[in-house]
Amino acid sequence: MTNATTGTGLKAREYKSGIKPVWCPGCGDFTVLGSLTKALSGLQIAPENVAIISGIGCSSRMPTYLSTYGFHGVHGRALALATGLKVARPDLTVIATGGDGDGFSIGGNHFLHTCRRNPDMTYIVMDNQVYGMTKGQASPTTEPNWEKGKLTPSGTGINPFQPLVIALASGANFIARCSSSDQNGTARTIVEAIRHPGFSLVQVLSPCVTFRPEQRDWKKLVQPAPVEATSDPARAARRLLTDKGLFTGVLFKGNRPPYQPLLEPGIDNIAELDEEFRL
Amino acid sequence: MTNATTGTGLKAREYKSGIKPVWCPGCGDFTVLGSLTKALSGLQIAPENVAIISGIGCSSRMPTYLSTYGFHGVHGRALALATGLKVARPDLTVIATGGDGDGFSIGGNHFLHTCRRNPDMTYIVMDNQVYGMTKGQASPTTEPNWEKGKLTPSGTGINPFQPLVIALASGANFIARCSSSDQNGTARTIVEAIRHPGFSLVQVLSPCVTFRPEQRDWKKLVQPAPVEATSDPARAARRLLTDKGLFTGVLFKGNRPPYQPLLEPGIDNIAELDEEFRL
Amino acid sequence: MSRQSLSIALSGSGGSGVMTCGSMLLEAAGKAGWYGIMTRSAGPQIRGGEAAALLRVSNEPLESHDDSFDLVLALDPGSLGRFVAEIPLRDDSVIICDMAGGRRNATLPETAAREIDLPMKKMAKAVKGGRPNMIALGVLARVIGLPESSINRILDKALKSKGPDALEASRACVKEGFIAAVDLPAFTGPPIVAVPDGERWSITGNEAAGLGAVRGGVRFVAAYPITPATEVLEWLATSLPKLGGVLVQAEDELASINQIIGASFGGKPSLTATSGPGLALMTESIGLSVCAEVPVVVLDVMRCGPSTGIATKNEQTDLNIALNGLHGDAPHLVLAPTSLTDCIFTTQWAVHLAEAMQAPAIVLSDQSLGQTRAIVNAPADIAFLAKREVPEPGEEKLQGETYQRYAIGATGVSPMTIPGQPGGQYTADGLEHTEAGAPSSLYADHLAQLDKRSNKITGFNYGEHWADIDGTGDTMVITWGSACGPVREALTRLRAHGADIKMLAIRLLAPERPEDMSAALEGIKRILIVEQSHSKQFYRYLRAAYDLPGEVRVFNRPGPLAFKPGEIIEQLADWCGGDKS
Amino acid sequence: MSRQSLSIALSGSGGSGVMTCGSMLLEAAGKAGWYGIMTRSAGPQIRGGEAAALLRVSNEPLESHDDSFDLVLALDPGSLGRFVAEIPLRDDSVIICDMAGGRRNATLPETAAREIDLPMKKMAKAVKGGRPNMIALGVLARVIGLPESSINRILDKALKSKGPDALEASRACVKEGFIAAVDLPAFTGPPIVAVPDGERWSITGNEAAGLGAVRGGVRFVAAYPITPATEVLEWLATSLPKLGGVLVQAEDELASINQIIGASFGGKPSLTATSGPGLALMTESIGLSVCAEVPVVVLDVMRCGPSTGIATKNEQTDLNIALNGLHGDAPHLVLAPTSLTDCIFTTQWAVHLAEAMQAPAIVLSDQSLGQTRAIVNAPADIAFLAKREVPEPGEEKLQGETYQRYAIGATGVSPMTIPGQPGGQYTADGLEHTEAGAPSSLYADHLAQLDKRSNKITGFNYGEHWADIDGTGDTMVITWGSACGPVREALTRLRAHGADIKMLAIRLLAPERPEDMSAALEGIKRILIVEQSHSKQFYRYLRAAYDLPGEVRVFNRPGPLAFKPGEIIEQLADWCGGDKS
Ligand SMILES: Cc1ncc(C[n+]2csc(CCOP(=O)(O)OP(=O)(O)O)c2C)c(N)n1
Ligand SMILES: Cc1ncc(C[n+]2csc(CCOP(=O)(O)OP(=O)(O)O)c2C)c(N)n1
Ligand code: SF4
Ligand code: SF4
Ligand SMILES: [Mg+2]
Ligand SMILES: [Mg+2]
Repeated sequence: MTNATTGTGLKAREYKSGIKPVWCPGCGDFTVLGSLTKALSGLQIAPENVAIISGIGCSSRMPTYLSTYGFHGVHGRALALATGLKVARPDLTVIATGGDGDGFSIGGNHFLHTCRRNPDMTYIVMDNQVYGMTKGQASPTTEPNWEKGKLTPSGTGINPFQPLVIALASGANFIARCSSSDQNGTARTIVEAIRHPGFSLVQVLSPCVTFRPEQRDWKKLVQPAPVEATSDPARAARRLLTDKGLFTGVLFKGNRPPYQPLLEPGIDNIAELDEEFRL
Repeated sequence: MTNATTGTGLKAREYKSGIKPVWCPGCGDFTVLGSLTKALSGLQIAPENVAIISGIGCSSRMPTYLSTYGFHGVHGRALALATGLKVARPDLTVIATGGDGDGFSIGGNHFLHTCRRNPDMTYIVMDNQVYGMTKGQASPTTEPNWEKGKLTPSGTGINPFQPLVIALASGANFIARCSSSDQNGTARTIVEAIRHPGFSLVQVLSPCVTFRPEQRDWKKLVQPAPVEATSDPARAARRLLTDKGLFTGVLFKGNRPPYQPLLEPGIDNIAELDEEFRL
Repeated sequence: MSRQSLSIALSGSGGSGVMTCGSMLLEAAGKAGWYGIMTRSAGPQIRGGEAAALLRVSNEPLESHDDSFDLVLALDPGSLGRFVAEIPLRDDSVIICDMAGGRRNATLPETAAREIDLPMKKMAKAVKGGRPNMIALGVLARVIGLPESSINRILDKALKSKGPDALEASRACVKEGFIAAVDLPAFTGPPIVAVPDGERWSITGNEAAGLGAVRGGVRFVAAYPITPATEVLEWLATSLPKLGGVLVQAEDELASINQIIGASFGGKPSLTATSGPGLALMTESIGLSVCAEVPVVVLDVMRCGPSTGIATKNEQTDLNIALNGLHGDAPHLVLAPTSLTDCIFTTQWAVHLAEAMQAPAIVLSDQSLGQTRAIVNAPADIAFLAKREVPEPGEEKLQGETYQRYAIGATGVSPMTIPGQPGGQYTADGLEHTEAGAPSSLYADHLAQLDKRSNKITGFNYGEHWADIDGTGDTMVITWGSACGPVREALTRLRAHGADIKMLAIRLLAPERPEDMSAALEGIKRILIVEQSHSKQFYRYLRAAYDLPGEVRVFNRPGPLAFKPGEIIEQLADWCGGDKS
Repeated sequence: MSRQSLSIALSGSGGSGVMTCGSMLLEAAGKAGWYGIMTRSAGPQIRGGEAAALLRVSNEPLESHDDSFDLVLALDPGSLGRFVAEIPLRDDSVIICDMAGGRRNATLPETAAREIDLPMKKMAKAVKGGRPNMIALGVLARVIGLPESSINRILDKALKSKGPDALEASRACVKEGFIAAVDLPAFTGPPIVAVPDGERWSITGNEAAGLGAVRGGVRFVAAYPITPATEVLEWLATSLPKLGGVLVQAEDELASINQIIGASFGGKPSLTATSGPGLALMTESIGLSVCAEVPVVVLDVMRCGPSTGIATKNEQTDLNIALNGLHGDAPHLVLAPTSLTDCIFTTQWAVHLAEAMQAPAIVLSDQSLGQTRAIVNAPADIAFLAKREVPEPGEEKLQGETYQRYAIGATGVSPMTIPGQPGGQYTADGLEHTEAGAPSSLYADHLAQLDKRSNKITGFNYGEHWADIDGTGDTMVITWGSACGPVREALTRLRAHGADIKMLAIRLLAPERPEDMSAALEGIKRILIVEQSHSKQFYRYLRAAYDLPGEVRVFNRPGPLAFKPGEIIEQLADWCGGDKS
């Protein structure tokens, strides 16, 4: 990995670990892996300065397949792990990856509060509207009338979770939607997301060919958003509340300053702390 | 409690348990307790058919002070407790009560998903923008520059959580804001909330006189919302995104059907289940 | 050569349909009158990796795989490699492999096992719409001596939805397989005695646990999916509505445990199912159910830990957290099924106990019990039903100022009102409280309620069910959960050779049963403890809870490698004079 | 009458300022050269309920309250009632009470204790801006023999911000108090020996734990507030930034534990502090830190359980969950401070151990240690520092295809790279893995990593610090945490009367130290185990871990009632020939 250790002239494939993914043949996550490595190579960040953080799920296997630092944590806590890392190590490029279940079901609270906190990191969610890893249950983004969910045989009957709207309402600073069917477009968006200060959410429609084979059609249904990204939350909200979830591209670019407590000592000798206790 | 067992002619005070609240003199929660008992008496629901469910916090002590059924659970889980109860016992009037920390910090994920699920219950949040019970830390609704928070001495520096916007974006069916300074108005709103089908959120600005004494001024700052409640999420969103958090009244009334799986047996003998296993 | 049971391993690459073939073979064996078990093993791939079906059939009920396999069939030469550790062979074992498309993966251990190349892919091509796994089905049926008729009955049932052509193709393949198998070495399996339809069941431990739950009275379930517990939930999701019950898929385990506590507070017997990581998230709220005295059942289908560990494999290492994972002094019930079918009884009993004592019960099943499919005798329905002590309307305790929800009383179990009951209003509380349920920080109230909560559980009459005890002698094997199967088979073999050994399979792990245990240990001089754990969790639990007499030996190892009867026999060899198997 | 230590209880209704009065009295005593402790007790009211300050001063360091109180001062007659259980009196005790505004709450126990009515409210009114609690300060100072000068130094310090009038008023009240006290019975306290400024500290156990953490190297803390751990966090929130560190207030405990794991993965020694309910929420992720081998320290300041229990009161009942609360086989460290000042050392040592072994360490402090304020000798700074084994850039292990993050090695501790180090990239994983960190479901890898994770902890050289052992003889008291204080005082008293008793205060609860323990138990014939738990958690732990010789007696009781030295002596009386106190 000699030249992987210098940030120069790195090809996309050099960001791959070489470990064979467990994904089903045809899974959208393969393409997302490609987009991510392309993006990193596009940015020419040395792999040792990147950390990919995830929870549990098919999509959450991502870190293992990259040659960067990685953390495959527990289910639903990727953003908390990533926040701790970023606050402690502002010098690193921190990217969280995962699925709709990991991020919006069990991980929903960290999603809310990470958007609020707005640390300078990127969150790539491979949304397949299902729990793939556990073999096909409905996820928060699943449509209410999907009757193949193994725990919801007559459909969930409940309002799908709208990740981008919630992200906006909570304070995320960059919001984009991509489709795994467009590997290069997704790569470009990831580059923008990483470059944009603060918390960037990239939702990638990434088909689960095993439990949601109909999602193969997404590539036909998605289309670039008709308008440019806005920085006005109210306008962005109106758009997101009306869009059918199939417009791709950057939808919101805010300008809130990222959360980053500065880490500079105010005293040079820790013994000074003893003073307050002395009688 | 003889006539408490029949739903007729019950006065507000008959909904009180008589246990002395632990609250500080002047705490806004006293008034909310009053509003709640007035509302119940207004609706003339027999106390045995009401269940007040809460988590942990000063505000979460509420159930103990009522003569209804109650559950004082663990921190952050009131809505999960309440959902289980309501789904299992649709015949009961279920009301969750709590604070901004209990509901929006540790309880944030249940808040999101209960709004989505939309069970027919009412959630009263006594928002004082602080953790009272643990003696004065910032909560999700605290303004970023409040420097008295004991764990955030230089302010949280992060975007306040907007409960009503998130509720709307997640699918809550009734959204209102009240001020504890208006006991009768709050009582009337609670009555409406209970009557409205689905999940009703009532945010009550309820001062913590001990750790946020400046909140005593809320009574001067709040004002009735200038417009009628809307049933159009997009319009409601625009309003909520712009309002300063001091407009009171019912702000949104949706018409999504509540979540309530029906509980009617399809078979009369449980032994029929054995059949699928027989060779 | 003839054996009293036959062990067959089937492997193939992803999509080759080995599981279908295995299941059909198992069902056919059942139809024919045999007992059997089948377990699945697969690589990390979600779909499309190598997979193996491990079968064993016999004319005696089975609870364990054998020490070695008689017959291995590989649909693809490359597919055997990853399973060698799980498929021990003997010199007289036979390997049938389709060598077409690759060299046979060389990593098989050195045995004289005979290898036969059978071109099943080629044979399947010859049949319109034919598939190699159906050829294999025919071959195996013939080799182990199953009548073609029994196979066809299964095909009819399985494929009727798929239409006549599919059925035809499969029947044809099976026939081809039968023909091809004629010149293969035949295994005379156990004698075939036909049994009337319906006398045998085909069921997994996870389905059994679900059945036990609803038989016990559970009508509300909230859960979040997790391997290997998901099948319990899938079964309940379709079965509960039939009974007027409901399963709610919750947003996480914190929600599921609290939803069932809420539903139970409302009077509905409630359960959730999960595995280690989910249980860990639930412990805070299980403590709430202890303190507020609201009954719930938490079924933990254990897998390899720590952390995410090996999600699809078996281990018995959630014993620590189940027994001691709650903060504070929090007495509760912990049970474990002692066999696959016992998942019905133990889960049903757990519901009964939880409701009777208004306390949480944790049931520790495991991946091996849960995901094994077995052909068993139709299990009896036991009378245990959820029965919660509820005050009669108008009972004295309801008169007077307030109802004493947490009245101490004689047994520690205080009648519990259900919302809707007039005059019975109270606030259930996780705060320490008075008998009336008012919060209290006084030592006297704390002590009184701690005594109440522990007395009601230690003083309860559990009868004989606390453990399965059989055999005699001064040597005892103590074990639990899925380890019971291989131990039972080992002891059966040893006893057949005259060894005198006692077995104790503990079903009720908490509370402890000091009197019952000392009675069981009466006269014991040597103890072998068997558990699937690296840190000896079960042994350490026994040390803390009981005085173990005489020489104590521990046979423990982590998952996923299952115990084999022969290994247990080795452990006991010097205690009962040489390997008797 | 003269005593070697004096115990004083001060009570008043909400807002009467008893705590201020108590703290000033304690500081003044410290300034004068005495040692002392002060604990607080209050009713359920968040603000405004009755409160009591319990003080004890001596010329010997103190770790426990005495068996009874010498002096009680009640600012309001009604305020004494709720604290009677905590304020045992003797016939020669004195009660000073302002009877104005109410009859003295009748619930005081029957003693001949002398009662004196002192109109402190009235006296305060006479002083412009005067307050009764400052009158009380003067009275008490005079009665226990503190020079007015020492009080005034404290007033100057405490009130300088409040301006000259406030100071004047307080000084005047104190003087009034001194005058009024002249005719009161005086207690000749221990001799007063002045000590140079700075030689004594005034500190709480929670502040001490915070100091130990930063001394150990902790620079990242994420936490969610909870009683009684919040003061640790408050101290760290202001202190960490001075050191270039940071405290993040997280949305919940799931976030705080994962944030510190993330920060530690990034190379920063990290800690969180919580109490039982929070610890319960963290166990799943503590398991991640075990499996991924990322060091973290979790400080649990224990309170009464189960569930929310009694949040403000002391108990030692999170031992079970700390030791056994993780799912799977998850070896980790569990430590407990053996005194208030030891909260510094034990927390600092925990950071060192966690970092050295790349494992989570749980430190069990408790409400009593954490919230007691004491005047102590300035504690030494110990050299223990976070030192994580990191591979040198260019070390072989970094060459070749991939860095072996989880290399087995000799000790089980494998050098851990920090993000940013070229060639050291790996994926930390909660899945079982190979030495290179690739996910694996193979038995061989699982076994190898389980061995690694347990060997690194059991094989470590902990030196003498695993326990505090003192005394000789064949009778031993084994205890831990806040129970150590009263035990030490009891043994000091008994030894003063010639009794020969050994004391073992265990600091390192996990891993177990079999050799060290058998050495300590050498020749022991009688063991008394003392713990604040209803279910005997500590005793059961000792049973599981060690063989306890001879006669074993357990003195256990739940919180919140603290142990008194006299009670320990009673337990030992028949073992050392009658009550020697
Ligand atoms: C605490 C916990 N609960 C449940 C699980 C089981 N589990 C693993 S992945 C997963 C859902 C994954 O869904 P998603 O995040 O959408 O990822 P996908 O597989 O669809 O890519 C669940 C429920 C777990 N590992 N841990
Ligand atoms: C799991 C857990 N974490 C933390 C706590 C401590 N705690 C109790 S109440 C509370 C916050 C209460 O704030 P809020 O909900 O706003 O109620 P308020 O007191 O302001 O009315 C916290 C952090 C707890 N009881 N349980
Ligand atoms: S199950 Fe679905 S999400 Fe998982 S790998 Fe297969 S296709 Fe992808
Ligand atoms: S602390 Fe604040 S919220 Fe709590 S009772 Fe007092 S005033 Fe009310
Ligand atoms: Mg998904
Ligand atoms: Mg609040």
